[in-house]
Amino acid sequence: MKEQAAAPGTLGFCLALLRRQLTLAARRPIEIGNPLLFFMMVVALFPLGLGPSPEKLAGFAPGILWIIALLSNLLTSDTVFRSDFEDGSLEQLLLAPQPLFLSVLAYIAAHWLITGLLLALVSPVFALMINLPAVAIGTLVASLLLGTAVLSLVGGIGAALTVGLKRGGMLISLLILPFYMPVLIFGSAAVQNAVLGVPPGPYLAIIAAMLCLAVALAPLAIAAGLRISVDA
Amino acid sequence: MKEQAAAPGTLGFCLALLRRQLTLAARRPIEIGNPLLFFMMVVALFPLGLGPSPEKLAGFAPGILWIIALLSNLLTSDTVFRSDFEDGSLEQLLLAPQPLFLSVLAYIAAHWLITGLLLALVSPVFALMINLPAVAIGTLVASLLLGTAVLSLVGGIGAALTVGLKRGGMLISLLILPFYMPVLIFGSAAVQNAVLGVPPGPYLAIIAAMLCLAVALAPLAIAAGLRISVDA
Amino acid sequence: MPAQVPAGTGGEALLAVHDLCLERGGRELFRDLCFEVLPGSLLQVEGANGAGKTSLLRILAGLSRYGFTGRVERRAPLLYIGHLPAVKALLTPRENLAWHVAGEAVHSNDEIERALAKVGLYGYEDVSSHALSAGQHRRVNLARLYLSHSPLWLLDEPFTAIDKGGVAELENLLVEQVQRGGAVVLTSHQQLRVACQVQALSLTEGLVA
Amino acid sequence: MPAQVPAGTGGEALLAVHDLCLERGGRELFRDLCFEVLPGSLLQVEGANGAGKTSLLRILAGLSRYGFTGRVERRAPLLYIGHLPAVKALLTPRENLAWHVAGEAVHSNDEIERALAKVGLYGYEDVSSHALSAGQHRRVNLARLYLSHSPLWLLDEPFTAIDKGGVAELENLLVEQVQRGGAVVLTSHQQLRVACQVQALSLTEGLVA
Amino acid sequence: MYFDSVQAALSMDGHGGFVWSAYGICLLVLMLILLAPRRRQQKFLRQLAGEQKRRQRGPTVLKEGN
Amino acid sequence: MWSFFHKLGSPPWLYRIAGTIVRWLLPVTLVALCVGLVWGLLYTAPDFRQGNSYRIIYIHVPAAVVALAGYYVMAIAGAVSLIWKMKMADVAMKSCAPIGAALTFIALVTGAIWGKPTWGTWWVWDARITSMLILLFLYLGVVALYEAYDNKEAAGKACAVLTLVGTVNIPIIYKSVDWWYSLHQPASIKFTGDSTIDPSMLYPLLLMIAAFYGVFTCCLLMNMRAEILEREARTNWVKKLALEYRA
Ligand code: HEM
Ligand SMILES: Nc1ncnc2c1ncn2[C@@H]1O[C@H](COP(=O)(O)OP(=O)(O)OP(=O)(O)O)[C@@H](O)[C@H]1O
Ligand SMILES: Nc1ncnc2c1ncn2[C@@H]1O[C@H](COP(=O)(O)OP(=O)(O)OP(=O)(O)O)[C@@H](O)[C@H]1O
Ligand SMILES: [Mg+2]
Ligand SMILES: [Mg+2]
Repeated sequence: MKEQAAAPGTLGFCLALLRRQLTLAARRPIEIGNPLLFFMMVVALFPLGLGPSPEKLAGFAPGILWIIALLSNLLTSDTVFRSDFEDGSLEQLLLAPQPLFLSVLAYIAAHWLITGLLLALVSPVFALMINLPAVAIGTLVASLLLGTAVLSLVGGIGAALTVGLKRGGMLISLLILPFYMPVLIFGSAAVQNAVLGVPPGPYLAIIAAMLCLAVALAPLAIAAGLRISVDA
Repeated sequence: MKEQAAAPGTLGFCLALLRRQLTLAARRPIEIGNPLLFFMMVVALFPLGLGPSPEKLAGFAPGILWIIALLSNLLTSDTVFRSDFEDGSLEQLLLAPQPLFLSVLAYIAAHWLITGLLLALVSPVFALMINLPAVAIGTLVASLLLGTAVLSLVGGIGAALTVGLKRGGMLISLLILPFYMPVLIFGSAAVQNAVLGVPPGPYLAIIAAMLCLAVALAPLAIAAGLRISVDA
Repeated sequence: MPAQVPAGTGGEALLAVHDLCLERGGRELFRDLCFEVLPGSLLQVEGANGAGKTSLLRILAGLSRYGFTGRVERRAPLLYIGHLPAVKALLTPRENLAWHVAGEAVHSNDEIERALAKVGLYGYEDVSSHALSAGQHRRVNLARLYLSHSPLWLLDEPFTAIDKGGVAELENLLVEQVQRGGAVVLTSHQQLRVACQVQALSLTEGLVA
Repeated sequence: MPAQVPAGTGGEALLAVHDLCLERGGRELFRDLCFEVLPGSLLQVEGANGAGKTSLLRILAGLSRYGFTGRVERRAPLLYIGHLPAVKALLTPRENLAWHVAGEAVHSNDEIERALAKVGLYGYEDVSSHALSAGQHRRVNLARLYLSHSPLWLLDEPFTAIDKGGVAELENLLVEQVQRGGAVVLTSHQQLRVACQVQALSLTEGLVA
Repeated sequence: MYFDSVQAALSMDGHGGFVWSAYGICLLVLMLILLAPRRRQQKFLRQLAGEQKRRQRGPTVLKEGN
Repeated sequence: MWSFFHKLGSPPWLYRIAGTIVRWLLPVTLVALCVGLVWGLLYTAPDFRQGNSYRIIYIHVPAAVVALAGYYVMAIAGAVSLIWKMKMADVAMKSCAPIGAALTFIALVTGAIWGKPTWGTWWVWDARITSMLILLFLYLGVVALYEAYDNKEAAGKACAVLTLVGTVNIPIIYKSVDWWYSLHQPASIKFTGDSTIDPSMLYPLLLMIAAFYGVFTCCLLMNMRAEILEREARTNWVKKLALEYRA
């Protein structure tokens, strides 16, 4: 028997996974730009549907921005594990000696980096386009940064549970939208308050608390979901 | 050589395709219910995100309903040809002796029946949920019936062009959202006018004209797109 | 490597290929390929992994339409079976055949049952296809061969995932098709054991191994 | 049909199976299966399409965790290769191996290049994997065998889409693994031509054909 | 020249920031699109020339060199 | 006549002729651009209502005009490529998209910068502005689709289909956006200078429009040259060119 090479450490493995996922995304730079463009186009849909009057739009801006961020996350969540499931990588991941809890976290982190983080960083541009008052922009970015992380984690649960189904496409929205709602409510409330001049700190704190909870629990649910999906 | 059995007539073939697609959808009833649930949830998101004042909502109801219908169509368009591409059915379709123009139409018709038609039929419920005045409901249903057909046809073009790509998910929205915009404008304007008591006939007529144009031209583009995708 | 394959038994060619050249990924896969497929001939395309067998078959079928030079004349309806099974997991084998997208012919229920029984799927007609094993899944697709009236078959590795018994039956079927005046072009890494003449077209370029 | 397979060469069993029964789709696939896989043994699971080979291997690997009765003891790290290649089309072969999700070991760039060369992919290290042919695609996955230090290999139809030369090399590799005290459990519809003893486990229930 | 001094030209009665930044962004983008094809072409030619060089020197040298 | 078309389809000929055109057009364009810029920035009198901020017009309008025209060039090239299967039309079409997107971007950004001092806001949902934004999406769609395909020949075909669909749709989109705007509110914001534009402002503007057309043409031709080389990498004339490049 060859002397047994030790399996790579958990941290190293997770970093390799993260790098793999980011490389996959970067192979098609278009995939990274897409959520942003999607964001911009849906921003453009609202004036077209609701009328271009600036005051009206401004009133709705926090809600609209948050709803779009949510949709854009929803749309991409489905793909987190799908391609890995389809080409058999997911089975292999389940067989890996490293703890699934952490590998799953690497997948979610990659997803958040290429959707949530980018979205939060460019959101000020879109905010200006639909006349969100400039004072609220800081809060918007902060709430998106925290909130999209929660969304990615929760979306991962839905993705894990539906990945084994032949066409999971919209089922996922059904499963995870209810969990998205609290994030949406507090996120848009934070921005709304910032517009009105009320300090948005408490709302942001609530979202941060949700994030802590999600980081602790969602990977467990995701790991369980993946095991079930691969087995089905 | 066996005597050669004639290939089935074009009409028979298209009907078989239609039946196949509808059966596939019916095999997962959740898939049919999903766009509706999605619609309902997003309707529920708006009051959450925008604040529940009824008058405000009523003014925006036509636009909101149309935007959601559009998004729900956008989300499902991507899947029209994808599974057929992945399991090789699409290649076989291209090799069939029947004209591709018509077979493609069968696919789109099936997509419209299970998204657009159903959505239009249940939309009155959602309309009432966000306080759309009752007089406009007839117009809403009519505009959705016509409009979603255009959306399905146009969405099919995007789906055909991106089906061969490894991860087309969001690219399709970038490609087709600009083409969705006129439908959105006229659709929501028709409903808006019905709310204001202006007869919405002309707007509906414009959407119907777009539908005629789309029925005549979109299948050509879709067929060309499919041939390219299978070849790439 | 210009290749020249001698023709089959007789009659007008079902497929004629003139001066076909293909380059992919910077390597020339074949050059100046000229051959005809006559009724009653069985042509096996040989070559190592990556030699260009699949690429050639897709060009012959008309699925690849650019990237190559040369001319392919298709003079008869053809049936193509590729790497992908074209079997919908959500439909039963019966439905898969009845509503097949290749639109070759309308088959009666009886014909379909008989074809499925011949590929060893008797009793599985109405099971959802995703509950079939890998080989059974491919067999659903192969049942099309028992239903087909197309004179020309293009088969890309039809024996994949099929057990020994299945391979033997399939070989018999190929012989039948040849004997009734049809023609078969196939690729396979296995040696054919058939009771008729097999022409070979070998694509030598391949893995560098 | 209770099956009892005699054990391999020596040492403690890498895998022990007790009273395994499985029923799928209303058919009993196997019953009271008891066997051990000892170091130095090569076990070929045989059976027609649909006999339950894949189902068995997935149970052994631990991927299927319910629906069966009986007990499986895994006493050593294992490497499982299934029907799906687990090769990402967007990554190059090199990246696919370097960042493989199975997390077996960290491989140096040299090791990876050597493994790829051994499966005949010299020169293809940095080509995008979707530009590989069907067989080359599978070979990327098989390169993992050259890198693996796992004592137990579970291989589900490893020869699919591989050409004759490739099959011969793979067979040599299996013999090596057995000789250095590892064990291999594999399914295949082809007869193995190896220079070591092959145990057979045949699942007789299968197609009714 | 319309402006009296460089100072005036820079400030443009308070609108200088807008005007100059607009012109700056415009020039930057124009430069990018004018230079991009040239860079791309040269990179490609260099790569192709290198490839030919390697091929001429033969496969034995290829492993050590480049 | 036919021989001309024949030549147009020949990559080496097109490569060479494009090179020649660029060689004399590029300097002329750059000079015009510099003259126009300095003229517009420093040598014209300010608008009596908007003051100095109106100087942005000398880049804003040319960019917008050329970006629009670019779409038609792209559409025509796409049609030619699909109908006559001319590979070089494919190349032209593909090369238009990024330039068009860049010019549209310039028009939008300079417009937004202009809006701040003039209207007090960076952005309004005006009909023309909205159409311009949609044009940006159309361009980006083509760029994105092209990049997403690995097989560049297939990518060209796919983009040609998309462009043609866009061409049928553009009038519909523009009309509907116009109409949407007039439905929702009487235009409270008007572009200045309907007819009042002074010749002293008009001449530099015309010069800048010409210069932008020049930039577009040069970029297009240079992009096409690069694209031709990459597509013809395996042919002898390109290999010879690479040898010369080394020497
Ligand atoms: C985000 C902001 C803006 C965008 C996207 C934009 C876009 C456009 C477009 C597309 C054109 C049309 C060119 C044509 O049709 O030939 C145009 C022309 C023009 N724009 Fe803007 N614009 C913006 C802001 C402004 C502002 C703030 C002003 C002045 C106060 C302005 C003044 C003009 C003028 C004077 C023209 C030429 C008018 C004509 O050719 O009829 N624009 N702009
Ligand atoms: N998801 C499923 N649900 C129900 N039954 C299934 C499912 N998957 C497979 N089966 C049944 O289990 C049996 C064994 O399948 P399995 O895939 O293990 O066969 P196999 O021996 O690997 O065959 P092959 O040689 O074709 O790969 C088959 O008869 C099949 O019909
Ligand atoms: N999409 C692609 N882009 C570029 N090159 C490709 C592409 N697909 C295949 N190739 C290359 O073309 C060659 C031939 O591939 P092809 O699939 O025809 O081989 P094959 O003979 O069918 O092999 P196998 O026995 O493995 O199925 C391979 O070397 C492969 O690298
Ligand atoms: Mg092949
Ligand atoms: Mg199996």
